[in-house]
Amino acid sequence: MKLVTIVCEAYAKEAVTGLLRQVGAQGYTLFPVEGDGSRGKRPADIPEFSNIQVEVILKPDAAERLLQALGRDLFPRYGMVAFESDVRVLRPQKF
Amino acid sequence: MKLVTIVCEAYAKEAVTGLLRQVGAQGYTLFPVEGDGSRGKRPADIPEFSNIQVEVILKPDAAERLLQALGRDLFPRYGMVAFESDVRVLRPQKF
Amino acid sequence: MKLVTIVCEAYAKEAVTGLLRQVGAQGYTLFPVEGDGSRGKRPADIPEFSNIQVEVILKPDAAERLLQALGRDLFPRYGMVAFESDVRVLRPQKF
Amino acid sequence: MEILEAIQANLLSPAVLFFALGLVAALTRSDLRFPEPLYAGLTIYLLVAIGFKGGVAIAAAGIAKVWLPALAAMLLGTVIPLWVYPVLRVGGKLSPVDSAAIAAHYGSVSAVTFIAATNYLKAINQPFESYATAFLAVMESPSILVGVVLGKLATKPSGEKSGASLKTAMHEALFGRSIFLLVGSLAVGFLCGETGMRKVEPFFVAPFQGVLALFLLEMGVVAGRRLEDLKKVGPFLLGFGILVPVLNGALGVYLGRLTGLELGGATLLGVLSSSASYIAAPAAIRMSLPEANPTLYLTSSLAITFPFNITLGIPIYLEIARRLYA
Amino acid sequence: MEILEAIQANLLSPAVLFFALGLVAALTRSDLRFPEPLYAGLTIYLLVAIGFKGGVAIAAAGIAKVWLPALAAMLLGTVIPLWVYPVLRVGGKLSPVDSAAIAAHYGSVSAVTFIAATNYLKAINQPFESYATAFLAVMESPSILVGVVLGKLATKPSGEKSGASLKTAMHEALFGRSIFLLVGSLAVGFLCGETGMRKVEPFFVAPFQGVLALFLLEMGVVAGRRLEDLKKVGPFLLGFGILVPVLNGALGVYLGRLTGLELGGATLLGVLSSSASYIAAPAAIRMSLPEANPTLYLTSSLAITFPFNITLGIPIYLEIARRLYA
Amino acid sequence: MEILEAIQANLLSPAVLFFALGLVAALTRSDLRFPEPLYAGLTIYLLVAIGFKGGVAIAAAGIAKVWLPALAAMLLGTVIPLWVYPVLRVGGKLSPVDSAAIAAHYGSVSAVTFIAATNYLKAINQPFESYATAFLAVMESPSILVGVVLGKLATKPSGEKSGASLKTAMHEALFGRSIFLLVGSLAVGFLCGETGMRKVEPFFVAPFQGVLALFLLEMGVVAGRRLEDLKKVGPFLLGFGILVPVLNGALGVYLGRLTGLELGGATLLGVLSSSASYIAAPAAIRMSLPEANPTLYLTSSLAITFPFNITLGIPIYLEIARRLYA
Ligand SMILES: Nc1ncnc2c1ncn2[C@@H]1O[C@H](COP(=O)(O)O)[C@@H](O)[C@H]1O
Ligand SMILES: Nc1ncnc2c1ncn2[C@@H]1O[C@H](COP(=O)(O)O)[C@@H](O)[C@H]1O
Ligand SMILES: Nc1ncnc2c1ncn2[C@@H]1O[C@H](COP(=O)(O)O)[C@@H](O)[C@H]1O
Ligand code: NA
Ligand code: NA
Ligand code: NA
Repeated sequence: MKLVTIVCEAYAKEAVTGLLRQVGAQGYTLFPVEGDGSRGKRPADIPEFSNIQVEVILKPDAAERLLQALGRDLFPRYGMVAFESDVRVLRPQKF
Repeated sequence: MKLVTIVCEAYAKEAVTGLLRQVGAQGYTLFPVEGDGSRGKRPADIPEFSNIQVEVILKPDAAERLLQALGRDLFPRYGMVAFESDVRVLRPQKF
Repeated sequence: MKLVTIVCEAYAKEAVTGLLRQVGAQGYTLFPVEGDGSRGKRPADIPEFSNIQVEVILKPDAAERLLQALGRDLFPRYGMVAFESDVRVLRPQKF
Repeated sequence: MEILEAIQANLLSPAVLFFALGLVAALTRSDLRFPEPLYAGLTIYLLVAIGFKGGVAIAAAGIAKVWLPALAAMLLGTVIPLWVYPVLRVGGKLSPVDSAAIAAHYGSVSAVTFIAATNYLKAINQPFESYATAFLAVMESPSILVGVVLGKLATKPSGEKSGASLKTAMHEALFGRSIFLLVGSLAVGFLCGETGMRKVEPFFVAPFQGVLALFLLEMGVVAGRRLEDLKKVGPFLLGFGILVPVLNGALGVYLGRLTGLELGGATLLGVLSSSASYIAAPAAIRMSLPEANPTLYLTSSLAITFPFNITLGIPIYLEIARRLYA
Repeated sequence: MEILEAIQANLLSPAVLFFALGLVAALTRSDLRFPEPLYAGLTIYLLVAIGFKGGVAIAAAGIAKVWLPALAAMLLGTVIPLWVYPVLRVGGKLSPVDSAAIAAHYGSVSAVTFIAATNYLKAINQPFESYATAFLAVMESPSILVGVVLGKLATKPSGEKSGASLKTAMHEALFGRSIFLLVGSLAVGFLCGETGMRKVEPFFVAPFQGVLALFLLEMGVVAGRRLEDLKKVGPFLLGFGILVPVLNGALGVYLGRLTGLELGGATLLGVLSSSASYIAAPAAIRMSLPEANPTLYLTSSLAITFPFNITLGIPIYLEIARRLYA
Repeated sequence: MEILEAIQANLLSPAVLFFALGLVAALTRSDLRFPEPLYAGLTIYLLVAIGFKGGVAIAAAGIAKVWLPALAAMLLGTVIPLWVYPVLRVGGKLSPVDSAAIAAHYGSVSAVTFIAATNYLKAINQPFESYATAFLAVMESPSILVGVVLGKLATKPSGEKSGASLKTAMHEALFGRSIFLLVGSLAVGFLCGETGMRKVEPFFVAPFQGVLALFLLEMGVVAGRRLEDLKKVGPFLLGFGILVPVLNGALGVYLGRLTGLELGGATLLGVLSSSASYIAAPAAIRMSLPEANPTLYLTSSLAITFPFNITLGIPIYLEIARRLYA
């Protein structure tokens, strides 16, 4: 199973979770983070400049679809970083 | 070394950290998260519906014991997701 | 690509982010966490006893340099845990 | 018709209107929501303020006046889950553990409903015993313990485990955040008395109604999000969540009169009986009876009984009291 | 010279001085910063309080008095982005989508600037129509919608997608957190009237100015961090961010007079026209026109126009009104 | 016996009782705890309010009256770590860097202790110079710098590195959150004067004592969790944490008298001398002397000296002042 982690500006939340649904994710986990990157500091004290981190467990093919859709549709528009790693989940049938 | 990540409802906190002690974890890290899953949205604005994410570094056998105990004792009772991944830690003797 | 995760006391923030810059990281993500470990509970309600988790994506060699510098300079001084894992990132050229 | 006017006065109060606004926010999918620390801060403020005021009032009135109705309140907290449980089992055909969990919620109390009731009484110039907070304080825990015992008896007694979770329930019911704050602040207020009150009045008393209004805005959002679950819980719990509170309310008013309370105090005891917990009980039940389905008890207490009580219930219990005292 | 005195009175108010202190904190790299929930809590408080007061004021004044200037406010919100857009395109040589985004911000309004202006008028004993909050409430959305349409027309119309993001913008502009809170609280205040006001006054009215001062401390930090970006946006936007507000301010004052407002109310309509949104508009624009560069619209509204308005702008618009009404 | 009455009056104040309630919460393992943003918000409020009031008071009294005792306060801040350091080294057999760290804490000040003392004086109608906040403001930093230098001299001077961390300490000591807020708000209050005060009084003055009480509830929880560590720090630090404050308190009162303060002001200078920092100093020391063991300095300042001072210390320093001024 794959864990895809997405760090993006808070305003991209709807766009990202919408995409998750589209590629077939059964759920996700999300929390506010603070960041620094090519677009400068995002200090997480006001919503206008804050980031979120989204974590989602997916089947490998769904993860692939997600990353591709992210790269195609959202990366050009939002400050964002995404990566995938291998995980072993309990109850894999859930995802 | 293994990193086990557990996302669960906040009320399961005592149960989860108790289990960690039992399987021999030397510490853990924990933070509030918001989630969506088979039991619906958990929006993290009131404690009655909020989630936490627990991260713990363990020796492989302890990780195995942890996952099994989770699956047996806590999964039937609480909204919960758990997964394991491989990590390389600094000062492995600490864990 | 490598993901290095550092959990440390909040006061080490400047020291850690300074080190990230030195080893060539292009950005990082950071959030407050609560913890338990050899130095006791860190309950995250007042800044004097709270932890942060720092996540950074790096090239393998930079990750190596970061871990070594952490082990040499910061581990003796601050309560801290650090580990590395393999990730596949979108747009690897960014890091 | 007095009762209609009373209801209207309640519906047009800032607190209830802000609650309605929160419902609208949830239903129109506005992104309005309070961050958790703000919710926690408001809860702490409300519990501490109401507890402190209650403690000062007890000190002024003297324990002699308070103990008998307080005992009645504890009795109510113990009896309500016992009569509610079979109704849920037989009438609602709910499982033993779900019935026990819901029973625990309805025997326990909602501090916010109580606070809204005191504000309402103040607004219409109906005097009441301000030491009534004592009843709120003693009435939260007993029902939780009764409910957990009921639930444990119902599920197979797995010895050790069961004892452990009864202990958890006990600790939660006595030292859980909300009960601890309420009882502790009551004790502080009792020890400080009027002298202490004068110092903190501009913080704990003057802005209180406004804070409540703001808090109910968020409660509206929270309850509103639960409205979808009404379908899941079915018509039985819908009826239950409105009728049982009215019966408990009448019972409370009656016992209040029996134990010598004035009209205002009896109304408040009625409000307490009728209200269902949605802070202390869910925490304790989730930890001690995790097999119980939270959708059932949260939806009925939060999305049915709570809105009913703060809009229609409170004026109804006052009317019941008025007829009883007429 | 009256205008200099007026400016001095404003500069020495706690609100403006705390704003300056926040700027200093950002510039000296102090680690001072408010946690997000505190920022959110203060924003909620300010919007609810101002909305509620406005609603009570409308109820007192009657809709008959309010509707005409409110219409004028909506007109301003629609017209401003239309005249500002070509200025940005031609004068600033900015891309269509960036121009549309900035135009949306300047047609919309800054609630905090409005609040600071009412405090200022109160401080110098200049009476004003307190139902002016209604103008604030109706003036936030139109410009956002106009801006999004301008931006969509400018970029290639990709059919379906474009419709979807117009819908997003619409929802954001009407149900986004800040507008929802403001309009909703206005409605609540309108329904409660004076009776309701008396209950929540110690929370929503008395501490209001102090809360604003504290909030502006954080706004100073936020604006201060943006100061570095002034280089990135270049001299055109710097001039734009000061001159356009003054023109819009004069326009607002003038329209206020035309629609029968008194001197105070006309000043406030001027302040609204001149102010640029930095809460509602960025949220809506970021979601509906993600191609637009946030550095441009955030820096100009937050680091140029906002500080200008709360220090010099407000007294200037008052002076304009004074001359017009002389 | 006057002193016993004075102590009793203090112990029965809401602030101290809520502190005790917090201790009880920690000891009974209640899950009561404030979320970090609430803690941060209360800290910001208290520092801004006390600074602002102090600034207004300085403006009213005139710098001429303030500078001499303020100089004495700075002197105290510099001298205390110097005499305390050898006591820790020789008497406590602590390492140089730990001794330096603890010395820094005891030379610096606790704003909350100071605030509790002003509330106490107000409660018993003991007048005091309200510009005393100026002493609080100037007394936080010097001792931190002295302590860091002591610590650096003690550890091997690794050139460059050492200079860097002295710079860190300097920046932390001058621009760290708490000092920045206090000094900045003092400056704002000074510039605003009475006119500004009138606007923000209902927020910064009236609810102040209540907010302090609520804050001390959380401080009780925090201190209570540290109580376990008392075993780790041993009997020497336990005695140190009570005796040294009393000596420093007497010293402060005496210097206050010397520099022309009245009884109330001298008491406050005594309170400041005696108090140990637990906000500004830990932050600066942790970053500049990370080799020092936080358990030692945090436990002694937070779990020993702080509770001692706000319960017994404050009335004792007042009694010392009374005898000196008799
Ligand atoms: N190398 C990195 N490691 C971890 N997080 C990063 C990294 N670069 C960027 N981020 C996160 O991604 C967000 C957007 O990145 P950017 O578009 O580069 O500003 C930043 O605010 C960070 O939170
Ligand atoms: N596929 C997933 N990826 C990441 N987190 C998930 C996923 N499914 C569920 N979760 C998290 O686990 C919690 C409980 O899941 P559930 O029991 O399915 O409601 C959710 O609230 C999420 O925070
Ligand atoms: N085994 C572990 N797994 C995950 N996090 C840990 C572990 N041990 C320690 N930590 C984190 O690292 C922090 C510092 O650890 P320590 O220095 O052992 O107190 C703790 O407060 C935890 O947040
Ligand atoms: Na009840
Ligand atoms: Na405008
Ligand atoms: Na001191």
